[in-house]
Amino acid sequence: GDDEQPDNGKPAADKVTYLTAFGAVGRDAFAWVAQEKGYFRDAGIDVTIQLGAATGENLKVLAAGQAQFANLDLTGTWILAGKGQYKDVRTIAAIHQQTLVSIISLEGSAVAKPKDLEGRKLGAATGSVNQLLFPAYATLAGIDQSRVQWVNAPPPQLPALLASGRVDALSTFLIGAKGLEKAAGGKKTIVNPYSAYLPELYGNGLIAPVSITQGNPDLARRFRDAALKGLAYTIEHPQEAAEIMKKAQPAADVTAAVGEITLMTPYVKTSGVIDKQRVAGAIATLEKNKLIPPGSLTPEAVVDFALAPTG
Amino acid sequence: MKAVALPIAGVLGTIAVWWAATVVFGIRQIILPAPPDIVAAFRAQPGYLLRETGATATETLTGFGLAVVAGLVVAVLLTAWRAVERAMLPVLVALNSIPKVALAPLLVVWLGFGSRPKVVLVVLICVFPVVVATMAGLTSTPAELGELSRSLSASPWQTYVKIRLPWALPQVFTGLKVAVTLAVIGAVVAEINNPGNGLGAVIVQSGMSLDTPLAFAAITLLAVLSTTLFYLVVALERWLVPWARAISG
Amino acid sequence: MKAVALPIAGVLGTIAVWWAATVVFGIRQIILPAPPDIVAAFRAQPGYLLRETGATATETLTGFGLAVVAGLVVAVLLTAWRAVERAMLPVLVALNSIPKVALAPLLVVWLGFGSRPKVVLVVLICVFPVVVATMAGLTSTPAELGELSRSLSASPWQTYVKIRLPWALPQVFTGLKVAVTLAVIGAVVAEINNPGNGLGAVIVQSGMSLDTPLAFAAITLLAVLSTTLFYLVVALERWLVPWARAISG
Amino acid sequence: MIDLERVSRTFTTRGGEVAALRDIDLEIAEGQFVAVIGRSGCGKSTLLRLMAGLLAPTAGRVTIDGSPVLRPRRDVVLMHQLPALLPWRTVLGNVMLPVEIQRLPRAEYQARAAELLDTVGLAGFHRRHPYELSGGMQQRVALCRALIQRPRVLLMDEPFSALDALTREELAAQLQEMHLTRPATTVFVTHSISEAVLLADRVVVLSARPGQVRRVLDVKIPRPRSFGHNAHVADAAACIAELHDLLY
Amino acid sequence: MIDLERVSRTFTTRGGEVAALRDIDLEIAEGQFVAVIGRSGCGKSTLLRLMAGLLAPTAGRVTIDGSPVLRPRRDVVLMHQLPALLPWRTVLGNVMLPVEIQRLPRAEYQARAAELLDTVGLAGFHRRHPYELSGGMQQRVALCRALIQRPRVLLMDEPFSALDALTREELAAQLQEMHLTRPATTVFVTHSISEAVLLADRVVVLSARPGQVRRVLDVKIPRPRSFGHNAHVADAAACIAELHDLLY
Ligand SMILES: Nc1ncnc2c1ncn2[C@@H]1O[C@H](COP(=O)(O)OP(=O)(O)OP(=O)(O)O)[C@@H](O)[C@H]1O
Ligand SMILES: Nc1ncnc2c1ncn2[C@@H]1O[C@H](COP(=O)(O)OP(=O)(O)OP(=O)(O)O)[C@@H](O)[C@H]1O
Ligand SMILES: Cc1ncc(C[n+]2csc(CCO)c2C)c(N)n1
Ligand SMILES: [Mg+2]
Ligand SMILES: [Mg+2]
Repeated sequence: GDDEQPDNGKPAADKVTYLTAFGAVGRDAFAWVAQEKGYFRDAGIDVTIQLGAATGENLKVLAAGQAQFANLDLTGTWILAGKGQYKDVRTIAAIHQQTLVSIISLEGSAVAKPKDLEGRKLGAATGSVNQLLFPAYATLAGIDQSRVQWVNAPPPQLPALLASGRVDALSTFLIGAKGLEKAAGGKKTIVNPYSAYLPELYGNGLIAPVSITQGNPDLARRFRDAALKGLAYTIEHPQEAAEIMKKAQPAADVTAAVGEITLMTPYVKTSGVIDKQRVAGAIATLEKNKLIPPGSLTPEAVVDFALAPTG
Repeated sequence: MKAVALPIAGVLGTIAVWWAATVVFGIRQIILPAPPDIVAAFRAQPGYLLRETGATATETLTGFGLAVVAGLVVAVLLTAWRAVERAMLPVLVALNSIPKVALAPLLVVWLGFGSRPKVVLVVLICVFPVVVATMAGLTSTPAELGELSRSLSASPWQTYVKIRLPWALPQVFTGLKVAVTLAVIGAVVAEINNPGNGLGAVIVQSGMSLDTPLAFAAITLLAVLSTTLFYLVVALERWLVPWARAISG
Repeated sequence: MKAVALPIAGVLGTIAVWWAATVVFGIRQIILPAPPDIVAAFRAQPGYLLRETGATATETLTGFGLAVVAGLVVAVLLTAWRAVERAMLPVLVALNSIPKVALAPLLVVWLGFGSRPKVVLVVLICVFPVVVATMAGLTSTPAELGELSRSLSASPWQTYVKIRLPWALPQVFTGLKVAVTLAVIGAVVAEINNPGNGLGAVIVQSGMSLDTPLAFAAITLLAVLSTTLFYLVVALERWLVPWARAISG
Repeated sequence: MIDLERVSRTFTTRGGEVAALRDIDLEIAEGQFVAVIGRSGCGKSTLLRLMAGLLAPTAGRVTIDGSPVLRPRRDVVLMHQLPALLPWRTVLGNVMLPVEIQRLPRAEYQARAAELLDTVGLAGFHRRHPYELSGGMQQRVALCRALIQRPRVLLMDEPFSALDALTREELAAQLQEMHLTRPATTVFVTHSISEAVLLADRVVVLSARPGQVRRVLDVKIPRPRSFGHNAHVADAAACIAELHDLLY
Repeated sequence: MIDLERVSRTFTTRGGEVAALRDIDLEIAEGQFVAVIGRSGCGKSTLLRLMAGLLAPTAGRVTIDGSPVLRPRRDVVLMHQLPALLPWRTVLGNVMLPVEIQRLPRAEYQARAAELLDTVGLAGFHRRHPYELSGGMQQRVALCRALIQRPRVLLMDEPFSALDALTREELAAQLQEMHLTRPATTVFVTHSISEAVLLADRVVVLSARPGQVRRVLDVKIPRPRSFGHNAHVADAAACIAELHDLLY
């Protein structure tokens, strides 16, 4: 009612909660930039940023209505939708045009190229897309996957495992490479992205529950545009973006964040564009590799093309 | 009869309330599955789940056993010399306060991926209650029994073995009851951090694939495991310290 | 003098060993930072770290306070009626055995992002030792005091307030000492799962940004917080139950 | 008033059965002072516990004023064989416990408690704690606690066992005086034959385990009585001799 | 053998100071049987604790065989005023405790323990636990435990307080017999004047708190003595009367 109307006559801002993809690291800096630069405020949205965890946990939070928007790994989200676990979300923009999942090892170690993984220990987040996609990747890259020893660990721990030599390589997001180099005491990393063989798959993207995309598409549109504005600014000013995030989250590391932003830049289109043809291709890839049952998904079931930037 | 009927009634009542809640509030399966979903998840792969339960149980029991021995020894040392207590108890408290969740990754880095870091984590998480409770028991010897043992010129060892430790037993068991449930949790935390096997790994995997009923099946098995171990400790207590009940009222 | 000197010696000794280990084995900072690295991490942003310590302390104390009240009430109910104990203790043990790490995400789903899920997790993690220890204390009333209270026709309430609870106090404090350190851990586990603020958030985020010294600074602050709370409980015990020391030897 | 009809009590333990009391028949009139004597372990404490409603008979029944004793009654006070003091309460606080539990007027009874403590020789120890007292001092505190509420029925289990002869006599005299001014029905277990003869209207002699009533002796000496120094030395000596013979 | 030189003991507590014993001078020869009597709270238990090395004097010194008593000695046994039995041990196990602690030959002492228990009337209770016994039975177990090792010095704090007159006399007679066949230096606290006169070579009378030696009376009646039924009734009566007067 009238109480909620501010004095200047503008309607009261929409209050929403937004979840980052993975705590407060470089790939998520744009949200704080959009916040700090007032893009959300200008769009009439009052955003509370919460730090997200794994894809599954974030989806649960969305399902429970405790958050309205999230930055999530699209491949992982679509696999879960295809398996019928949770379908009531739609992608409204892509942050990474390709999956950033990669095999990362240290220079001078036994693993220089993907084929070297045979007989070696490969660390990854349990049940993450990194593991799910590996068979497809291995087949295409000519690796005998039966000879690869998986080591399961939570994502935040992976760098320490590689740095301490407990594993020979990691399957993780390539944008973590700078942090890894720091952890490994300055050793260079060797990065082999899955996208070399699986170019159709997307990386992170903005998603929202259908209750928002269909019930309040205007809010979704305003949020999307403000967030993408933040993304554009971040790609142009990595240092400042990292510092803005550090101000809000003092435990964040500026150097590592700048490294991540720089590394992900080639994969980012600041328009957030999602191409229907490519989505269909991604779904086909997932089907072909038996990650989802055939015919379980259509592009429309995972992306709201009325909201997603298409050109 | 009653000894079995009442606990069963309690458990069934709890399950009924939970089931009713999922139905009445229309809670979605991925957030809180209803009991039948969980049963279905279990029946889909019973062999696998029981195998993982076995793995968790083994780690739990090994770690718990070590923690009991270590806890008793530490408590005896701390109560035997007041100076040792003064100097070391704060260190123990400080070490204990390191959240095990934060420590688990380091253990993997230090000790590798086998069951060793897991057993170590179990010990770390459940040794403290044993120490605190045993210390409390050892310092509660009634004055006249303390005088008895001193006046018999019992050696420190004899004082502990024949008087202070037996007297402390009921309180030691308080510590063991708390510790045994923590031991299970310790094993799970360790498995979550290196989810190769065990019910902790099942929880992580099912979290990733949003298979909440499977996670709850694992949690239910944990509850069963933990309750079983708790009542084994209770049975051991009844058997070892029948006199404690006899002298209280 | 000695009361302060010995614990300080203990803590300093431990730090010295650790420091020496990092130097002698040339341990890398990312794996185990040396004490000076941690001091540097703290001095880089003391205001921030102290603010987060305050947040964790607030959650811990609120949750601990609620757990103490709840634990005492539950223990009284369970010991007052044997049937209640039979029916509800297994449920309690089973609920307690649900690993809190697995529960934390659900709490966020149910209760949102504020401090509520955190306080709830603290209560859940630390209520059990209070219940078990208080139950043990309440059932250890010496037979002659039990007879005294019955022969005076004391009401159940009076029996508890005037005889059984005071007698149980030393054992209740055993539970509180274990619970207070668990409370801190509970707060951290909750913060790790929803790393908005608190030292748990610092640990998660510094883990992600590979700033191990910062993580250790947070862990050190946790150890300090936990030790302080532990000794506050000890001081309270000394003040409330001086007689316990007097009647034991 | 207190009525025991063919009361037996057996304890069943892992080690087997112990018959503590067998076929006790006893009637105690209102205001009567009954002493119970018998060998150690013959069931005296068990007898008091049965009357106090702390223990149920395995056979027979115990009634007070005609109604069966199924649980402790407010008008019956038992002074236990052990002091059973609360270590966290002061001496005065321990004596005041029954007053608090039965919600009697505090101020009035506080004065009475202080007076009682002074009478038993504990002036100056009101604010001490039990663990600072000698065994006999603790027993006297327990005595004051039993006497504070002026109960209708007073069951006392060896109340003077830890006291020296002089204190014993003083307190026995005090007890007799109280009984004369305000007679409570009293059952008094003692190992002192002369004490029994001094205090009791009737002395119940129990046989060794299982305790059975061997004899009930009426003490006809007029009150107030005192140890030895009165006109009834001979009567008292006769009673004592008879009890002695019964016990030996 | 036991020597107290101007021994005082004061207890300092939150409530202030209590002088329990003041300037005690006492010499006890090897093999002597000394009884201590005095009012409740006058410091008798404190005196035994000082001799047992459980408590240090606040002034003066306690020596045994010329060397100061700084801690408990293996050849000195204290029987505490409370039974102090271990609830998890059987009656026999409790009696065997000192044997185990002092690593004496088990089999031999097991027989002696059983014999002692039978002597004090606990045949048939060897395998029971303390909480299944009456107060007096517990005290007799504690007595057996004190006697099992045949110590050089035996300190007994009201060992018969919970016993009936008959059992008391029987046990006193037993104790006298043991003392005659194998005299241990004995300090025996009691509230029974006649018991003191029956058993002791010397009776120490303590004044009320703070305990001071009021008088040491030599009992010159030849042994073996018995209650009343011998040629020395008059001597005994004289002693008793004198002690009575000293106490009252
Ligand atoms: N631990 C203690 N703390 C404070 N005061 C004490 C302590 N032990 C004894 N006292 C005091 O010392 C005095 C003597 O006590 P003690 O136990 O030696 O008396 P006692 O002669 O053995 O008495 P009783 O015949 O009643 O056993 C008492 O006044 C008692 O209050
Ligand atoms: N809780 C019990 N469990 C088993 N046996 C018991 C129990 N209480 C008493 N008894 C047995 O009952 C008998 C009588 O005990 P009670 O305490 O009534 O004796 P008493 O006459 O008071 O002896 P005392 O003069 O030594 O105090 C004893 O043989 C004792 O062993
Ligand atoms: C350092 C690092 N950062 C991010 C990820 C990726 N990640 C974290 S959680 C999650 C959920 C997968 O469904 C994914 C993909 C990683 N593995 N390692
Ligand atoms: Mg008795
Ligand atoms: Mg004494």
